[in-house]
Parts: sequence; C-alpha cells; structure tokens
Amino acid sequence: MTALLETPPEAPAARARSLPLWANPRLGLLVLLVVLVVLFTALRPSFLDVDFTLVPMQADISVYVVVGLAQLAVLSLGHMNMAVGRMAAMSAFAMGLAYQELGTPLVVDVLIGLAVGAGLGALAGLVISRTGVNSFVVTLALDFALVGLVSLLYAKATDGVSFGAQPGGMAALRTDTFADYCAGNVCGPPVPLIVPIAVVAALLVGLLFRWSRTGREILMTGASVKAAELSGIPVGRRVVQAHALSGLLSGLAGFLLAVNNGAFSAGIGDAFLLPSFLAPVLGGTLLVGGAVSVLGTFLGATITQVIYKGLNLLQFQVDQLKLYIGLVLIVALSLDRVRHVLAERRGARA
Amino acid sequence: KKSDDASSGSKTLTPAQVKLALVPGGAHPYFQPWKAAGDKAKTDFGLGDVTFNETSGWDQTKQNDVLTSLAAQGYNAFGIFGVAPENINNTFDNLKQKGFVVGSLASCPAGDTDKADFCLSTDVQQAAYKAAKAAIEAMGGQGNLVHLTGNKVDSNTQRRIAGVQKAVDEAGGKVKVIDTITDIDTDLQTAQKAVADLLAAKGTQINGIVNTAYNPAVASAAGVKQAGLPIKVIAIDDDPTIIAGVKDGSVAATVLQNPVGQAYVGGYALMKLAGGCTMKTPGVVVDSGSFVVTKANVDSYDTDRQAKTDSLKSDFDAQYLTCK
Amino acid sequence: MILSASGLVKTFPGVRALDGASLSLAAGSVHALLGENGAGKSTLVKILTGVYRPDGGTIELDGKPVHFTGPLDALRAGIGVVHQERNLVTEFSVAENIVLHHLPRRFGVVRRSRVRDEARRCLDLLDLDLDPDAPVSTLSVAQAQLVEIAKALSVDNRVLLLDEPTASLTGDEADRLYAIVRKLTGSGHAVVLVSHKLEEVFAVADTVTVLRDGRSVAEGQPLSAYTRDEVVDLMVGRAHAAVSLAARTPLSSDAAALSLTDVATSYGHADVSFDVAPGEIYGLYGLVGAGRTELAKALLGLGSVTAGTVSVHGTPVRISGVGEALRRHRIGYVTENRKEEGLFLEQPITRNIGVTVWHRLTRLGLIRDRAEASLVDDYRQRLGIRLATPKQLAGQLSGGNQQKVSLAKWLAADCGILIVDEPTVGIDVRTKAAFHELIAGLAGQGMAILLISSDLPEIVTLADRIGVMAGFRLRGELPNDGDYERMSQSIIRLIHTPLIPAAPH
Amino acid sequence: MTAVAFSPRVFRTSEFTLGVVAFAGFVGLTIATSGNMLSAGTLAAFFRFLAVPMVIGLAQMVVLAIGQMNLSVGVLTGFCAMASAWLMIEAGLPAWLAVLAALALGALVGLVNGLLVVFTRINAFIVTLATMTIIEGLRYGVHGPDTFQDYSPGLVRLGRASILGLPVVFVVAVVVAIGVGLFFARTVAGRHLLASGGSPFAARLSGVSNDRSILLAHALSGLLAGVAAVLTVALSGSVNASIGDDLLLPSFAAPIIGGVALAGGVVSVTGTCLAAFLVRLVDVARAQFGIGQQWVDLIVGAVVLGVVLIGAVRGKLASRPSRPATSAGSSRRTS
Ligand SMILES: Nc1ncnc2c1ncn2[C@@H]1O[C@H](COP(=O)(O)OP(=O)(O)OP(=O)(O)O)[C@@H](O)[C@H]1O
Ligand SMILES: Nc1ncnc2c1ncn2[C@@H]1O[C@H](COP(=O)(O)OP(=O)(O)OP(=O)(O)O)[C@@H](O)[C@H]1O
Ligand SMILES: [Mg+2]
Ligand SMILES: [Mg+2]
Repeated sequence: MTALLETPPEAPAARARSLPLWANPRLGLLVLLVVLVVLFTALRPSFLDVDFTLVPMQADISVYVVVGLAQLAVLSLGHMNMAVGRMAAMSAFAMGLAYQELGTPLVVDVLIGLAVGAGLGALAGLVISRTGVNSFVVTLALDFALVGLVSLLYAKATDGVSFGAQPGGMAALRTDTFADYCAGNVCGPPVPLIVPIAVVAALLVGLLFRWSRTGREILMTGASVKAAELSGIPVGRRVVQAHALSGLLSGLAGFLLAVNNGAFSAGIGDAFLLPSFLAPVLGGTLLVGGAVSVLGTFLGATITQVIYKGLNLLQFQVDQLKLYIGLVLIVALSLDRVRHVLAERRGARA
Repeated sequence: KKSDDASSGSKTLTPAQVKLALVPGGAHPYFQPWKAAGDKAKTDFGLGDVTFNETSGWDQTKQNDVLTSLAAQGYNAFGIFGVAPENINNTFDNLKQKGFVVGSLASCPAGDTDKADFCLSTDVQQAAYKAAKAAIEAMGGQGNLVHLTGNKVDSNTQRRIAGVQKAVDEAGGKVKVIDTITDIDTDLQTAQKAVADLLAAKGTQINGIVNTAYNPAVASAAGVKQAGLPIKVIAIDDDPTIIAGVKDGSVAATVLQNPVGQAYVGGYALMKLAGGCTMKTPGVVVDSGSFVVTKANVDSYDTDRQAKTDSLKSDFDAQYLTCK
Repeated sequence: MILSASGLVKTFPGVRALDGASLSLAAGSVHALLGENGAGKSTLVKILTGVYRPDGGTIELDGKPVHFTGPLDALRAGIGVVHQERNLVTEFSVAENIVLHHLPRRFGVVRRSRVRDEARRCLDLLDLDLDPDAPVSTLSVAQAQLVEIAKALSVDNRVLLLDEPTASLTGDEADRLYAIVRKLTGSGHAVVLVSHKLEEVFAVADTVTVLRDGRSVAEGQPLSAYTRDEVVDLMVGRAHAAVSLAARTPLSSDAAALSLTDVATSYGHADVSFDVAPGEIYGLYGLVGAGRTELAKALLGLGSVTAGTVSVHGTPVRISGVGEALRRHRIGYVTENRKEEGLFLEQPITRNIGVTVWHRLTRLGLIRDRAEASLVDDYRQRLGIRLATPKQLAGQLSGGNQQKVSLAKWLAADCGILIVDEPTVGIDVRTKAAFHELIAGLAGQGMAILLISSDLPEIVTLADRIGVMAGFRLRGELPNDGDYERMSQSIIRLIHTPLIPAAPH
Repeated sequence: MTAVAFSPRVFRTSEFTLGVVAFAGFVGLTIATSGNMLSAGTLAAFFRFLAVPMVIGLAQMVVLAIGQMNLSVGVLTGFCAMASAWLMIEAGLPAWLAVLAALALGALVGLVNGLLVVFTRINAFIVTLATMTIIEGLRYGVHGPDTFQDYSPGLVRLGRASILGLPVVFVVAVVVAIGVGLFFARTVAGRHLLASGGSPFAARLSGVSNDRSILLAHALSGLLAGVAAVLTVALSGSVNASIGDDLLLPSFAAPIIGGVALAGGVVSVTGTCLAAFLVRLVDVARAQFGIGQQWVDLIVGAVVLGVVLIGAVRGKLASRPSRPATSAGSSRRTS
C-alpha cells in the first residue's frame, strides 16, 4: 500500500512556522505576575515580608490552585461544577467525622474525605452522563442539596458547626514552614508544609491531561462528544471520571483550607465558587472544553492572590478594594489580549 | 519546630508605639461606631495609629489575609471580630505567636477556650434572652413567638437560639416559639421576602417577633407596620431606621449592644497589654453589656451605655489586668 | 467583467492559502473554479464574499475596486453564496434562515407572513416540499444543503458563488439546481461553480479557472478548450496517469467477517440480511435517506439491533458501543459527517489520529508523544495528507485532507472490518482515485469492507457485490460486473420497485 | 418528508412540563394549607416577591441567548436600587426621575459590560466577574452598610398597591416579560440576537453583526437589572448595600430550569417565569410549614433535578425513532 499514494510536494518550510515564544499566553501571565510583584513591592516594601506576606500567601495560593484545578477537571469536558464548595465541605466533614469517630491518623482521615469528595463528583457525573442534562443544572441542584445536608450533618455530629478535635499533624501543617526544620545550620526555604501537597496535585493533574490516555480521552470528549463516541472513547465513563476528579480535588482543597483555618467546619468551601472559575479561566482554560492549562491555573490563582494581597497592603477600604480588584483584572486581561492579538498578527504575516 | 513552642517573649511598647487595628468580619452597620471609637481611643490614649478595616467580606480566609497584611504594615495590636468563631482561635494563636496583643471584640470564639488575650463582647445568649424577655413582656406574658436570625452554621446563632429558648422556658408554657427562621441575614431582600411570607402564612397567630440579626430586624419592623398586625417586634441595635421605629411604636423594643465600648475599651486594654501588663486570666470573657430600649427610654439610653463603657474601663484596670 | 480579482494573497497562521490568485467573471456565464483539495478555492470564495479580508490583491466590481469589510458588504453588492460548509442557524425555522440577511420588517418588527411567503417562493424555485416552519435542526444533511441554496437564491444577486453545492445532493436534486443556474445565467447573472464532480462541471460550466497551491494556473479559459484529463493535469500540476484499478479477486473464505441475518433495528430497519467476507468490498448503495448510515450506527451499538443476528467471524455478537466494536471485534467506522463525528476540529492532527490507538502507545501508563508523532508521519506519507505541522488543528485543513485524517484514525486502529460511509464526498479527483486505490488495497490485505456510498460510479468501481437499500430495507443484492451502464440501470430499477411485504416468518 | 410530529408539539416542550409541575405544586400547596394559599394576603405576598426573581431571570436569559453569562446582574440591581434611593433622599430628585435614572444606569453599565466583551474579546464570564466586583464596590460606596428608608411615599405606595388583586410590581414584571418575549419573537434586533447566539458564524455570513448583538444583549440585561432595582425600591421600602446578593444563583436557575440553553440561541420567557414561580412556591411552602432552611435547600435541589430529569425523559421519549418500518420509503419524498 505504501506506493499507492505519492507524497504531495512538501509544504515549504517557511509556511510551517508556529507563533513566537512571547505569544505564549502562559508567558504573558508570568510577565504580568512579575510586573504586579514589582509594582506592589515598590509601593509597599512589606510585600516581600516573609512571615506576614510570603508565607501566608503561599498557603492561600495552595488552596486556590487546588480549587481551580477542581473546576479545571470538568472544564476539560466543557462542563461546570457549581458544587465545588459543597463537595469540599462534605469531604472536610467526612475527614472530621472519621477522626472523631475512629480516631484514625491524619492520612487515613484525609483519604476517607477525598473518597467522599470523589464519590460525590462521580455521582454528579453519573447523573449528567446518564440523563444528558446540563452539568450546570445538575451540579447547581447538587449544591443546593448539599448546602442543606452539610449543616444538618454538622448539627448532628458536632455541638455546633465544627469539629473540636483535630488529628495530629494539622497544626504543624498550618503553622510550620520548611525553614523550621533544620539539619544543623541548613534550614529549608520558608515554604509552608502544605505547598508540596498542592504542587504534587497540580503535577499529577497536568500529567493526567497531558500524557495519560484517560486524561486525553476526557479532553477529546470535551472537544466533541459525538466524535469521541464514534472514536470508541467510553464517553460516559470519562464524564464520570472527570467529575470524580473534580470532587476529589474539591475535597483536597477543602482539606487544605481546613488546615489553614485550623478546623474542619461547615463554612469550608463557601467562598470557592468564583475563585474556582477565575484561576483556570485567567490561565487560559476555555469554558468550551477540550483544552486545559494546569500551569495557567497555577498562574491565575497566584495572580489573583497577589492582587488581593497587594491591595490589602495598600489598605484600601471595602469600596475601593473591590473597585481596584475589578479594574486590575480588566486591565491585566486586556493587556494580555493586546499581546495575543499582536502575536497573532505577527504570526500571520510571517 | 515552631508549632511546639507556644509563645515568644514580647517586648513592651509605649502607647505611641502601639498601632491598633480594628478588624470586623465584614461590612455591617453594627461596626460603624468602631471608627469613631477607635479615633477617640487614639487621641485619648495617645496611640501611634488606629485603623479600621472591614474588607474581610465575611470570609475567614480573607480576614486572615487582612490581618497578616496589617501585621506586615506594622500594626501590633488587634481588636478582631472573628468571621468564624469556631476557627478564630487559630487566627488568634497565629497572631499571639508573632508577639502581638489580640482582643476578641463583639464575639467570642466558640467553645470554652479563648486564645485571645480577652474577649470583650455582648453575651449574645444573654442579649437574645433579654430580647425574648422584652418580647414576652410586650406580648403580655403569653402567646406565640417567632425568632428571626442569621447564619445557622455560626455558633453565635446557636447561642442566640438557646437564649430565646431560655426566656420562653421561663414563661412556663404560656409562650411558644412557633418558628425560628435562620439564614435570612445575608441580604435585606431575603429578609423582606421571608417576613412577608411569614406574615402571610401565620400573621394572625403571631404575637411577637424577636430579631437577633440586622436585616431581619429592619424587614420585620417595616413588614409588621405595613401589614397592620398587632405583632410586637423586638429589634436589635440602634440603626436610625430602628430607633425611628421605636419612636413611632412600630418596634416595641430594641436590644442594644455596646460597639463603642468594645472598640474604645478594647483599644485601651490592648494598649495596656502591649505596654507590659498581663491578663489575670488570659482569655477572660467580659460582657460589654446589652440594653433594652423601649419608647420610654429611647432618648436616654446612650447615657446608660456611656456609663457602662466607663465602668468597663475601670473594671479592666481593677479586675482583669495586672500591671507592674 | 462583472467581478474580477487579481493578485489575491491570504495567509493563515502557518499556511499561505492564496498566493496571487486571480479570477474574472463575465455576465451570463457559469465559471468553474477547480483545484485539488487545499488549493484555495474556498478561501477565494470567502474573500470574494467578504468573509475573509485578503492580505493583498484587488477585487473589482463592474470595473471599480471594492473593499468588503464583512459579508454584509458583499451581500449588498449583490453577491450571493453557498459556502462549502453548512451555515444555518439550527434553532431557527427554514423560512427564517432563508431570509435572515434581509428579514422583512416594519418599524423593526419582523413581518412573519412575508417571511413565510418569501421562503415558500425560494423553496418552490428548487421544487422543494419543505415546511417553512420546521426547525432546521430536524432536516437531513441534504435538505439543509437545499435550504442553503434557497437562501442564496432569495435575493436577486448578480453574482452567485456555489462552493461544492451538490456534494450531499442526489443526481435529481443537482439537476434541478443546474437548471436554475442555467436560467440565471440566461438572464445575465454570473455564477461561479466549485466542484469536484468533473462530469457536472463539464456539463454546466462555460469557462474555467484552475487553482494550484493558491495560484491561478488557467484563468478564465473557455472550458471547451480542455479535455477532462487536461483539466486534471492542470490541477495536479503534472501529467496525470488515468487510474484504473487493477482487477481484484476477493479472497475466498468460508466464514464471513460480518454477517447480518434478518436484522431489525431501533431506527426502523427490517429484514436486513447480507454478509461481507474478508478481502471483499460490499457496496451499500441507496439514495440519501435510505437508512444506510443508521444501519452502520446500529451495528456499532449506537442504536440497537432489535431482532435478527449480527455475527462477526461466525460468532453472534451484541455490540454496545464503538469502543467495544473496535477493541473486541476490530470493527471501524469512517463516518460520513466528518465535521461533527469524524474529527475533533479544535484538536491537533496528532490527537485526531492517535485517539483510537492511545492504549497501544503508552509506556508506564503515559502516552509517548514520539510514537504518536511517528504514527502521524506514517499516515501523512501514506495518504498524502497536506499539513503545515502535525500540531496543526484538524479544523484548519482543507476538506479533503480532513477526510484523510478521519480515515487515518481508523487505519491506525488496525481493523479487520471497516465500514466506510461516503468516503469521497468533497474530495478532488486525484485524491478520490487515491482513496479508491487505498480502499481496494485494504481489501487486498484481507480487510472486510462495507462501503456505503451514494456515488454510483464509485460503488461500481470498487464493490464486489452491491446491496441496494431504500426505505430502511435491503431491496436486493447484485453482483458487480463492472459495467456501469448495466449496473446503474438494474440498481435504479431495484430502488423503484414497490416493496413486497416480507412473508411472515 | 417533513413528517415531524406537529399536533402534540406543544405538550413536549419543557415549558409544558414546567407549567404542569407549577400548577400541580400550586394546587398541592393550596390543599396542604387548607386554602390559606388562596387568601388575599398570601397571594399578594406570593406575587409581590415573584416580580424581582422573574425580571432578574430574564436579565440573565438575554445574555444566555448569545451564549454568554452576566455575573453582575445581582449586584447591578443592588447598585441601581441604592443609586435611585440616593437620588431621591440625598439629591432630592422626584421619584419618576430617580426611576428613569436607575433604568438608564442599569442599561449603561450593561452597555459597558458589552463594550468590554466586544473590544477585549475576553470571555464575558470573566469580564462580568470583574465588573461584578467593581459594582460591588460602587454599591457599597453609595451609603456604606447603612439602610436607606422613607424615600418616596408615592413610589412605595405604588409598590404595595394592587390592580385586580394582583400587585402592581408583579403586573409590571409580567408586562416586562411580555415585552422581552415579543422582542425575541418578533423584532429584527431580537431575531438577529438569537441568530448570533445560535450560530455566530452563520449569523455573520447573513450580515448580522455579532458585536452589535453582544452589545445589545448586555445593555438589555443591564436595563432589566435596572427594572429589577426599581421594583425592589418600590416594593420593599428600604434598601441597603446587601440588595442583590441573593440574586445571582436564582438568575441562572430560572432560565436554565426554564429550558434556556447555555450554549445560546434559545430563549424561553415562559419557561423562565414558570421556573421563578416554582422556586417561589418552595419559599412559600417553607413559610407555611416552618421548614428549616436546610430542608428548603434540599427540596429546591431535588425539585430542580426532578424537573430537569422529567424533561430529559420526555425529550428522550419524544425523540425516539418512531419511523414505520414498512412504508417509510414510499411515503417519503426522496427524489
Ligand atoms: N481558517 C483557516 N485557518 C488556517 N488554515 C486554513 C483556514 N482555512 C483554510 N486554511 C488552509 O488554507 C488552504 C486552502 O484551503 P481551502 O479551504 O481554500 O481549500 P479548498 O481548495 O477549498 O479545498 P477543498 O477542495 O478540500 O475544499 C488549506 O491548506 C487549508 O488548510
Ligand atoms: N423524514 C425525516 N424526519 C426526520 N429525520 C429524518 C428524516 N429523514 C432523514 N432523517 C434524518 O436525517 C439524518 C440524515 O439522513 P441522511 O439523509 O444522511 O440519510 P441516512 O439515513 O444517513 O441514509 P444514507 O446513509 O443512506 O444516506 C438521519 O439521521 C435521519 O435520521
Ligand atoms: Mg473548499
Ligand atoms: Mg448517510
């Protein structure tokens, strides 16, 4: 069969030029990040204060990166998870309950909680894939149902709204940085202990979507359900898996927040919804599915936290703070667009 | 490891070195008097600086962020209304570990421990109890009561519910709580809708409404007035709209707290602590007082409150603080 | 000249689609625009209708230069167009789609009765019996295409550009379209016809422009000056050897690779029985709407087989989905609807081809990009896929090259049984011949091929046996003797014989 | 060949399903409350507080129609409400002027949203997320956390008045809904907007300006938020910076339960209004039976899922191929 078709004349090499490096959207975000850091440091040198700025900021970024990844897991399908916050709350509840009832060590509690999160996600995925109902609706309804359930459960299992006792190790995760652990004179960097958890999660998610078959098939399902089905991809199973992953990551985010706040409580996840979209979408993940950017999500979460921290240091009052957050976002995004458009134009002319 | 050593040695500060931050849980009318009270504390006690920051947005994560930002800016004394009473001890703990003085203002941590130096707050259970008492009295000692309040997953709400229950129990069966509606303090319209639906459903059976949150208070005062029902409304705080209601009779009574005292005396105590004093009982809970205001005392209540504030200040000197 | 363009240049990221193309159009004539897949025909059409703005070159209308800033400008200038892809608002009714660009209005309010009347008039032009109020989403591919044409006819355009208008139409429907085209040119309109069906082109067109690699190689010549082979030579750019397939002898085998006995499906098929042997090409012919695509989908488990048996290599099977068909039974399906079902338009070519075989390309659970890239390279050479880079998005390829990618994915999957649905719709002559060779070659290697096609010459060229389908039933089966005339007559006869109710079993 | 089902088409729509559910719910609640539901007070309260959810659902619907979202509808409503109260109390404007100003402000902010989307080409979700925080700041800036009250007795009286037993605010909302319905069904601009939402490329090829559709949709969404603000100011008698916080999720819930596709191109005014009606029913049931909020959330979640599932099942049944096996070929025109 090899000789049946001659190769057509090769496309001239000049035709096949990809966009220049500076057109990479992630690079744009990175530049934006650097500019913001420089700007805020110039205005408020305490922006580089290790104890009060850098360490807490890393802890917050860790939470919101994982929150963003939880949403990203379903954005890959072109779906949404409106219940990220409540899945986190349920997952944290399970962790607290496991410790309270079974007294199991931290790792076991966390695993139990993550399993609950993944289970809830899988449930949403199952309903979506079986009925074909829009994910927005299903997860929104699930969110409503879980809001009620979370407070009912806390009322039952605790005398209030949070678990009193925490498994050992939570406190260390919250307060310690690697700098507190020294071997002789050599101490670690001032990085909170929870940062590696988020980093590993991000790497695994990146690995999944970039190189694993399951992850790629999820993306293909997001790109076109029909084509995916006709290419032999088990579409239903991939939908369930993506949602389960979203639930799992929500649970992890809930755990990280519980670590930062110091307790498993009913309020965990209340403020997750908007940041969960903000980080991936800022990072260039589209809402239509088929493409995700883990690095972008990381940068998106970091940029939002940097803006927030910087404006906080500038001590704006509520109204100004809100105003400037919005303005900075719009300006930053617009600049990014300008860069993108310029790059496209250059690329087209080349 | 840092988590092992409990506290670090703190150095003493002159009043002029004290930079006081008053941090509510979010924007709310209740906290507005803190601004003026903080300024007054600054001039009266010669503090280095006082700031008021309400950008927390009712989110504990954000509040923690606000607090560390303020610390980075050089603030070293904190009067905090914790967003999440169940978690706030960790926040206090963090700040204490850095050597700051911390007062829990207007709300105490949930549970029995208080990691702040002190808690200066309305005893919410007591305030709700007083409000329910006032309602029962206005109702003539019998009838049906409804309790409107805020976020159910907040330990303060639980205490308020308990306070109302206590007053009802004391009425010996003649008063019944026929409904406790939670989660309607998020915004005014939710409260208005809930009140309208409540009045439509059971308006004729209700004799009194106890409010232990701001938006429901505004909504029920207006709702009852408009429906023309003979329901006794007990409101909370002294927002102009509510005081106007007390004056025109649409609000039977309102239960006031003492935000000025909390900020002013709290600031005083924090200054003292920063200057080397210690708490006799670290984490002591001090009631900043609650006052029932009816038409009778609507013009004079502020003197009572002023007196309470003054006595609070001397109480701190006399009872709570040990100074070298 | 009504419309003329010269020196048009258009560059897409990484691809120069037009490189100085020219075209001039005289009133009262049908002008054929020919070229291989990816030569730039559609791009030219889109520039002339204001969809793309050219990077260089000029367009003149009645001798005056014009600059279209958008499709509306071209519409206003009296240029109507049927694009290669369907461009209907699927949520809207047929009527509204037809008149969308000039909705009858009074004070900003749509006059619905006028909309319906106007649409009815256009449908009547095409002799189309469609409910103007039916939503477009309920139409078949062919019906949608006809609506698209009706839309172009709804205003009295001086210039009409038709980009592959008949790709999804039956002969009858195409004839009706060409009758209208002739009527239009008779009254002084100018028509541009882009088509890979050279028979039609020679029957209809007066003059011709041939595009090759974005340049015009024969511009505005009378078509009668060329023979069919000369045109093809121009398109291909070198002397073109007429392809004639070597005679193939199907491998004789006892067990059919795929056999259907009295199959009925949830789509409404009944009593369908045939079998395909390894090395055999079984042609399934029928008019559009005959139910062949649905039969294929039912076999793959996308619909369900409600009665009868389907056997693969002699074993009765129940297939629940494409994945199972592929991995358990090695059955592949090349869809007729490549845009929606065959390709992931927004994904790189590598992933489009690798998707069926990722499980074979993994190491430690991770896919090796290197293996995927070499797979693509392999098929790029074997099928002659014209691409800028393997990372290019599939949607950026020209139609024919998209079709090749859609096929490559199934070739990569190494199937024993391949169902090929309308493989050469919208494919240029050379590629079509290559496809035919390819399919014959696959059969030669022992693959059992079920070829679904509405292209009679194609079926007669390729198939060993021909099943004729109409109304969701198999009307009969003919051995192919390779004589086009005779075969076509007997097939048409089969389609039009009334159905004798099957004897109850 | 167009043998698509015709007669029972209306029974298969999601509006019909919703209508049946809403009616059944209403009747059920009437029976369960032994008629209290039909008492004048309850009915009035029911419809009075249905007005804003309806209008805010429509405000979201018009942007969903072009396949975008507007996260700022809720806070914009609050901002316009605060602004008009400020104009009446602090600036001393007459009520009618303040009302017009609120509407204009809403439309203007919406237009700005649209302009940002068109000129930056940033996803509307993100643009409106950013403007949402900006407007939140502005809303707070008007009067801090304090409450405006006693602005215009006339306006408030109007907000509490009834025509033929129906609250004026509800009647206004219905008129607005009809207007929006007619806009999408009958006007050229509305049809173009829908075409842009359904298939932007096809619309562009037909000479429709997608940019104009985007601007129009966002401006209209803002205007409707302005209407919601005016209704709020009129019916509640007091407003503060918390107004609008509870509107974002309902703004999505109503159109989506009502059958509006997130992808754009489809709107359903009836469905949106019916969905708002359903959610309101749950509110009232809660008040009538003193159900805890947690249970309400659970019930709303269940109802939403239930309605949607029923819709999906109906859809599946309706689209099941029902082609007659024997005479399909001959009856269809295949020439
Ligand atoms: N939007 C686009 N982005 C990038 N490249 C494109 C785009 N549209 C077309 N191309 C490229 O431009 C070249 C010309 O494409 P065009 O569609 O004009 O070919 P064609 O002659 O119409 O082919 P066919 O006969 O297959 O329809 C092709 O190489 C194609 O890949
Ligand atoms: N009368 C009809 N009503 C509704 N849908 C129809 C009707 N006729 C055809 N269709 C649908 O239109 C789609 C396209 O059908 P198409 O015209 O391509 O024929 P087909 O059934 O695929 O047969 P073939 O492959 O033989 O052409 C199919 O999914 C079919 O279900
Ligand atoms: Mg083309
Ligand atoms: Mg077909």
